[in-house]
Amino acid sequence: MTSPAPSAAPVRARFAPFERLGLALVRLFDPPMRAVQRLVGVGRMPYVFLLPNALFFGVFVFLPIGINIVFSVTGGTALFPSQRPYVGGQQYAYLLDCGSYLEPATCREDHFWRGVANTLKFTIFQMIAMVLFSLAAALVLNRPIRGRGFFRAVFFFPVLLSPVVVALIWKWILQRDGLLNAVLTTAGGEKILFFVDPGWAMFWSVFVSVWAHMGFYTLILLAGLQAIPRDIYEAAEMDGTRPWRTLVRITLPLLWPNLLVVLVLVLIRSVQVFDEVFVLTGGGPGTATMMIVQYIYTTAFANQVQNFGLAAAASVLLGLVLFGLTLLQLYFTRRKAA
Amino acid sequence: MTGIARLFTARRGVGRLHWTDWVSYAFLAVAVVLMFGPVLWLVLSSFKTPAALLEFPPTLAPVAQKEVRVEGYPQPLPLFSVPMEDGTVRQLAQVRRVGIIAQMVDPASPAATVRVPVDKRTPVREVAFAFENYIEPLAKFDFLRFLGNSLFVTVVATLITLVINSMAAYALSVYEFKGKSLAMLGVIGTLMIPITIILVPVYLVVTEMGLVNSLWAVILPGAATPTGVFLLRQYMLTIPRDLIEAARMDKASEWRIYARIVMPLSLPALAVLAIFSIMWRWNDFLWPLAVLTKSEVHTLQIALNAFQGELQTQWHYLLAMTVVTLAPVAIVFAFLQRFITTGIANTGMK
Amino acid sequence: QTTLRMMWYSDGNEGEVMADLLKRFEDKNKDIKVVLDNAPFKAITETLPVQLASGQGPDIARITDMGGLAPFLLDLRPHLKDAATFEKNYGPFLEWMRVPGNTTAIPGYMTQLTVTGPFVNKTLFEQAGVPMPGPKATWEEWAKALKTVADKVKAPFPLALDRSGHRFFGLAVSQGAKVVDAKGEPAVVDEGFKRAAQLIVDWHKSGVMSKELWGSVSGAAYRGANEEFKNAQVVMYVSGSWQIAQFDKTVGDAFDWVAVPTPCGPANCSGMPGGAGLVGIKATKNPAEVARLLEWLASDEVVSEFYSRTLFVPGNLSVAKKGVAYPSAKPQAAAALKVFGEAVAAIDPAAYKIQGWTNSRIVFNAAISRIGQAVSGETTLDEAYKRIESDVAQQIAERAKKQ
Amino acid sequence: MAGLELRAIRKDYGPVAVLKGVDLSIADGEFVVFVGPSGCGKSTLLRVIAGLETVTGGAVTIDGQDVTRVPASDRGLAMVFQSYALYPHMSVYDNMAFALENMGVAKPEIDARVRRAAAMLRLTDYLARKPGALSGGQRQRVAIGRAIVRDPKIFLFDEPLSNLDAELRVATRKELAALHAEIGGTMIYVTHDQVEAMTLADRIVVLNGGRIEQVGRPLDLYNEPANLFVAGFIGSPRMNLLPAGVDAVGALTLAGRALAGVTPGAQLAGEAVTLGVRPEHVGLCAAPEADATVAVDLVEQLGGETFLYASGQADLKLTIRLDGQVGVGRGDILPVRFDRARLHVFDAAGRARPLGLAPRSPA
Amino acid sequence: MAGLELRAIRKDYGPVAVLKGVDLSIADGEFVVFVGPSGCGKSTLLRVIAGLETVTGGAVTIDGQDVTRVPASDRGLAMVFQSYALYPHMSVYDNMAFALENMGVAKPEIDARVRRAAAMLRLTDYLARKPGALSGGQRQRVAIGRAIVRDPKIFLFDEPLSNLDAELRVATRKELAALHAEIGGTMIYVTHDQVEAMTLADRIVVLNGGRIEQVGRPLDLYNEPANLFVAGFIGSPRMNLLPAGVDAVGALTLAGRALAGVTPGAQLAGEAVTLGVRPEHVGLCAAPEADATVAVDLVEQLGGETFLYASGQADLKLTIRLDGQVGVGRGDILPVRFDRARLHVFDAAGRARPLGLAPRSPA
Ligand SMILES: Nc1ncnc2c1ncn2[C@@H]1O[C@H](COP(=O)(O)OP(=O)(O)OP(=O)(O)O)[C@@H](O)[C@H]1O
Ligand SMILES: Nc1ncnc2c1ncn2[C@@H]1O[C@H](COP(=O)(O)OP(=O)(O)OP(=O)(O)O)[C@@H](O)[C@H]1O
Ligand SMILES: [Mg+2]
Ligand SMILES: [Mg+2]
Repeated sequence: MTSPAPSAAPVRARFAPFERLGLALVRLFDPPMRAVQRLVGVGRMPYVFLLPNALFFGVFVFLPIGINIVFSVTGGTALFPSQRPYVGGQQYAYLLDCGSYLEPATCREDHFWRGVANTLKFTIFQMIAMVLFSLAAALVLNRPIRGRGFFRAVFFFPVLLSPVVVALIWKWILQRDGLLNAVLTTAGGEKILFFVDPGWAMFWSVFVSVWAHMGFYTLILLAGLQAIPRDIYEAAEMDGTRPWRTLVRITLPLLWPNLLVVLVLVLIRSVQVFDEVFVLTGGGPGTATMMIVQYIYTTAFANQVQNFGLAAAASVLLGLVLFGLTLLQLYFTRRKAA
Repeated sequence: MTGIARLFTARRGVGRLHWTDWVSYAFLAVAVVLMFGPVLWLVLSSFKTPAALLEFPPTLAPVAQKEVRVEGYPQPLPLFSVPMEDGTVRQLAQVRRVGIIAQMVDPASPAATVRVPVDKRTPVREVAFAFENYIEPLAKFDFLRFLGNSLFVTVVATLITLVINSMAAYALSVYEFKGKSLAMLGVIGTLMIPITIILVPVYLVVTEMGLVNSLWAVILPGAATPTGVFLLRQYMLTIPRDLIEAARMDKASEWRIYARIVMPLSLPALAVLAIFSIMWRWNDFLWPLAVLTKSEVHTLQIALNAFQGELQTQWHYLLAMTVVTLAPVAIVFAFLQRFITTGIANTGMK
Repeated sequence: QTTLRMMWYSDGNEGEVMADLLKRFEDKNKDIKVVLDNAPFKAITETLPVQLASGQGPDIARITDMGGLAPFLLDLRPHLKDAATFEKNYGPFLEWMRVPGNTTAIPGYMTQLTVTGPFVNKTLFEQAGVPMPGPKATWEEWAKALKTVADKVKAPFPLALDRSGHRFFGLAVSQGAKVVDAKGEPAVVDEGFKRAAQLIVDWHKSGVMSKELWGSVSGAAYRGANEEFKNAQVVMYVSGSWQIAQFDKTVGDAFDWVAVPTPCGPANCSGMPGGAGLVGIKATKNPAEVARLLEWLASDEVVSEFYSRTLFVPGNLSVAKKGVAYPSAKPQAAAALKVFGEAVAAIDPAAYKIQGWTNSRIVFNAAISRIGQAVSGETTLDEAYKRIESDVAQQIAERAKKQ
Repeated sequence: MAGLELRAIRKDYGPVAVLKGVDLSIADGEFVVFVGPSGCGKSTLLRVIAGLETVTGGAVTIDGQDVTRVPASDRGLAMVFQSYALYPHMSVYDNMAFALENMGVAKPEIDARVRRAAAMLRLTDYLARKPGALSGGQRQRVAIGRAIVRDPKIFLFDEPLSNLDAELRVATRKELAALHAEIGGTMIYVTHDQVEAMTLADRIVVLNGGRIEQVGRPLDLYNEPANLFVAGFIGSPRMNLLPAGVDAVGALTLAGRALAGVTPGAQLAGEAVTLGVRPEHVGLCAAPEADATVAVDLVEQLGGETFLYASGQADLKLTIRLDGQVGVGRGDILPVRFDRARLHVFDAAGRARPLGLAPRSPA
Repeated sequence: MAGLELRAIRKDYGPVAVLKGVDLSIADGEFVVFVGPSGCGKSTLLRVIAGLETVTGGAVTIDGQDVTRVPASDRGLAMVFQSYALYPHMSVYDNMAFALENMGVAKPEIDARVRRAAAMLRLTDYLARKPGALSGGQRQRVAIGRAIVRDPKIFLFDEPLSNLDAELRVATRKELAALHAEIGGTMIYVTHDQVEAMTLADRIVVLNGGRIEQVGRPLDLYNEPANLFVAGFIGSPRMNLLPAGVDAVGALTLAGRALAGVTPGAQLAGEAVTLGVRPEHVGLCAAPEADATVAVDLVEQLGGETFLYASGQADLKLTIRLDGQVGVGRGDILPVRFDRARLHVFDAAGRARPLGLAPRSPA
């Protein structure tokens, strides 16, 4: 294993003043930390290092999750848990009251289930599209082409835009009188009302998500491709392998660990998707692109009655699903490590 | 099929360009248009006047109708080109329009009025950047203060995030200790909680701590990011154990190993986290909106979104201000982008 | 010196005008400093309620959901110099700001009265050679005329009606919808309501309306047709008085646009009133100063300057009676303002009642959300009616849950 | 004085015992080399000494002080890692100075020490470079330099040359020997390279399966391996180990024939033993004198020497080393004779048994 | 028949010429080894033959057919990579079967061929394993197996043993020799290891700086290096190369003194030459007979042999190889004599010059 130093080296020159500052800080903290180390012993130092992060985590993540659970078993519009009446599993019962779980329209809270169904649909489409496109991009970028760094940046930079900006840009392009329709009409076509057709709305939701995030996944796959030793390809060539077989029998199997990572990350991100799609389609037409997180957000904030209890119950259910996915991922990474 | 495969597998770039090379360059060209186009479009649009923004079909470059001053009329008059009955095309200034008939004059000889059906005239336009989209809002509010707040939040929060996340990642990557798996489970479990769904409880916590309307209310809650811990830990796992043992043999304290060995070697991953953190903080909107009500602590994102009213969105300002907020992210990206590959590659969850 | 914080959102230039006025106030009242906190509208609807619920928030805020936030509002009456005049000028609107049962509180004043109403692209009518229906024409007559015009001039939107509960109920009230019964209980889905909903759905089917507004977003999301109107693709745009300033600026003289009186239904020819109120917040530490400021801002002279400079329809009865001059408006805008000013008189009491009812927004949201689904074909209208009733019932019940 | 004393060191990883009781004394200034097959616990033992592993049992004493529970950073030892473990982000100077800074040594003193070490190791020109910009040999010297500046009680080396190519390895080996001669510290050195062990060590420790098989001076191990394991392990190509027997009168028999003049003694009579003879102690001879007759399977002509791989009756496999170039081909039948003075006999338990021959002396 | 013919092969990387015109004929069934210093172009030449690199000039002919423009996958050669380049996600069986599948060979035929190769290489028990679960030596055998199942015209090996540890290397080397004896294909083998080259090759090709220095049978190169480069490169430890002169009568002078009995001839008279003598051809002698007297700097006792590193007057540095164990210590002064029959003289241009001595023959 080579250490990551070479890439770090040139930076040091540029950051020289920062480095001096950093060294001063290190020196400043050294005596107290040494004292701590003497006090607790080397074996307990990891707890010391974990402490600050754990504090923040506890206060701003775990405690709120706890409060959320309290919210989910209480009702009313009051904000302070102490002022909220206990309603037991009523919120959950309300959410889960369905004629048939396959048919959102039969549920009492049909919007929740429509959100679930839409999220599921979105997740599946987006996973397929994301993997295909980022794989294609990674494969092309892995070729010995000129200006690879530039193209890598091209794919990556949308990752840096905020979801709202991304959605705004595309909404601007896709609207009735937007750029795309202008192009279509100049090409002699008809204007298409993308946000009126449920199919198109879902399509563009997925498209915009892929547009915005594929750079990240492309890099993960590219890293995987570059880690495949060149000589394996040469061996395949000596073995008389045709290109298509090389792709299917050599490249893809060897890329599998990275593909798995991409799949899991895309899965998790798509379950969480919200602002991007919300700003783009507003969840419409009808409720065709209303995602589960949008449901939660609307229930808790956007409605006149800010129904924290119901929203919390929905988020706890979502949390359970996400936790399941987490365990799945852990299982896979463990297996990979083994 | 084979051709397509070759596109993805051929590895020799020497000699003539194979047709697959052309295809991959075409792919990349499309990518450049598709990736850059929208943002370029945004930037161009941000220089359009409100009227031009709404126009269909839209023009690529920001254009505005040319106006001329004509003797005898106090206001500048809009200029149109009009085909005359004799077949010539003249440029006329419109005095007024009544129904479907426009009264027009030739700027050269303002005495004679010409009556033209409205659908015969086409506006004469020129490229004009509506810089006022930028200048007006920036002048209207205390831009520097909001910028300062945003910078403070971004920088301080990123620093805190980098320090505490890297400390935790260090503990989780270098040591074996009781409760390590539990801590990892906590990190990975919360990795997947979208902040949106715990907004209200966090608001409660922050209120109870008395932090409302303080920039710390924006800085502190997101400081301990599970993503950051995870990313850094994965990277630190690739640092050879030998180095840490060598440092121990060199009588370094654990703190020094962290600060002098592990941190510098994690620079690429730290840079990636820094980029992400800067991006999150800079673009953060919903949360600051909830906890910052006083305008002296408003961040740029809140201030800029003040152009979204109940009934109207002032698009020309909104687009311009969106471009303004993009600029710093672009600069940071340009500065740190070469780390991104190594950083992400090595955190590629190996 | 006391500092007051005013949370403010803007649709147009009203923030600047207010800043101006505040400066003047501060010059006159050296002991009070007012900070204007400009915020996005989202902050007013989504985060302000949370802040208020937790005891935080500004001293003064410009809000639209006055009924919903009524419990958090300050009663200025004890601190006012001349409560009677205040009540006289803002009487009908004060009810909107009070908790049910309270008849005396004076929480603030109206920075703006909005009235829903239609704008017509007169040029399109002229080009099509179709005469415009007269002042008392019905919705159906208009619809027919609009469709004819649109077909002739190939405009994709014969009729555009904002996707907004407020605008929908403009139509519904004219069809006889009451929403709330005499006891203050919800009675949303009545005959008038059904007629209006049916009209909307029918119009979409027959092409009078385009699905782009009602059929393209979900929930209670707002969707207007400003761009389309500006591009002369809409023959009649049912929106409201607040559009005038915007059209004045963006349409220019591309075509002639006029405001016309709201079309009539079987019940009346009313639009929906609405608007934004500037109110004091109960949690303030300086109620007297808040009252002093609001009383000054609400005074006839100051408020008419405000209306005049912002091109708002006055929400002050005596100012309205006197009439407001709009020197900065072009002739088309001035004419439109006049039409809307007159429309205020045509507003039906039922409309005032709906607007003032605490739960009106629950109803608005439910109606829009469900009718939107019906328009997009996701459900039937009958199904939508059921859902609307259960949505409303559930939310009102949740609101009623107290410890 | 920096002596080291290991007493009954045991180390388990969970259920796996890696070190099974190691006792060893190392004197001040001694150069001790650990050898043994891969996985036998060499590195583990070194890391136990360093303090990087905690022991399961036993005690480590340095200079008479029990340091068994003292953490690595406080033992005052220096270690040169197989991978060198240079800090890639620090210059050569900083790499060497790091430990001194940690100890709180004053700046000028650090400078003096680093420059002295650099001069000794011919690194002065490279002080400003990062390790990434150095050749393998230079890195190796930096790793040593990092150890020297601290003036440690004991140097520990874990296969420090195994990353170098053959030529550099030979050169660096010579430098290490010179260095030890110059600074004379106590050095403990792990290697799997025969030549390094033979040429560098004052004493070699042969480890096998977590135990010490033999400790001794290089030529002693070569000439008088205490057991079969050491006999087979030390020397390259390895010693020929031939199954043999002892007849009733105590004479050695090979493939049923008595080997004239070799009498392990009557106490082994009737037992199966192993006869050990190094390739260089097998010589060609006239047929009548032959101890065995073998057919050549493979000839390796290296120019300066020739290896014959041959086989005889009863599965007899012999490696024969001859000087210079030999005109022997595959399939040739050769009578061979073993150098009587250089034979080794091991009993069934693998222990070396005296042969009662005249004492050996260097040629 | 699978002969190979390289004609004027040139290869540039941009402005850098790596191969500068290589001509070589390799006969069917021959085992040819390429040696040369690092970076001399060995791998490049091999890859040119394989078709993995395009040439800048020249032609490659296999079996009389010009294949210069034929891509690697169609040349029908097999290559064993230094890193083995086994497909890590396929079992040993699949690794070996992959090429056959590519060729569209029928399943039963594939199975038969793979099993035969596996049996030959003693891999039958590991056929189901992934490469990750194999030892270095086993991997190496899989890499070879992958090559032999295809029954290629020519085998190419690029330093196939360099990843193995010393012991495994020796063992695998022997296996390779046996394999060649068994299947008898044409083999081209790149190595930087002296011993491999000497023991495996039918002919050795010495490359230097992109050119061939000498081609010949191993012992011919060892005994009669054509030039200074080959002399220094072949043999380990390397030949002692001493600056010498030729006096007016054509006799060799070393450090000013004539070396009795060595007369490169009058045509070199007055020129500076280099005297080459291998470490094993330097012997200790009585003082009067000495060609030089040197002081010992370092003694390396390897048990079976001893290396002395010594220096004498006028910067004379000598490596001396002695058999067995020698009682010589550092600082000892030794008179030494060169074996007259084994001396080499190179002129100023580095070319070997005949010495006019009696012809040599293997001992
Ligand atoms: N952390 C560990 N957990 C379990 N077993 C271990 C661990 N570290 C080492 N071992 C085992 O201990 C034994 C000794 O390992 P060690 O590294 O000391 O061997 P070594 O003699 O240095 O071998 P090499 O010559 O290959 O370096 C090996 O069998 C190894 O598998
Ligand atoms: N792709 C390339 N671009 C430029 N130069 C190259 C390239 N590949 C090899 N070289 C150069 O060509 C020369 C010969 O390389 P080659 O790999 O053939 O050497 P080698 O003899 O195999 O060396 P080694 O023994 O180290 O493997 C080297 O100097 C190398 O730097
Ligand atoms: Mg080891
Ligand atoms: Mg090579």
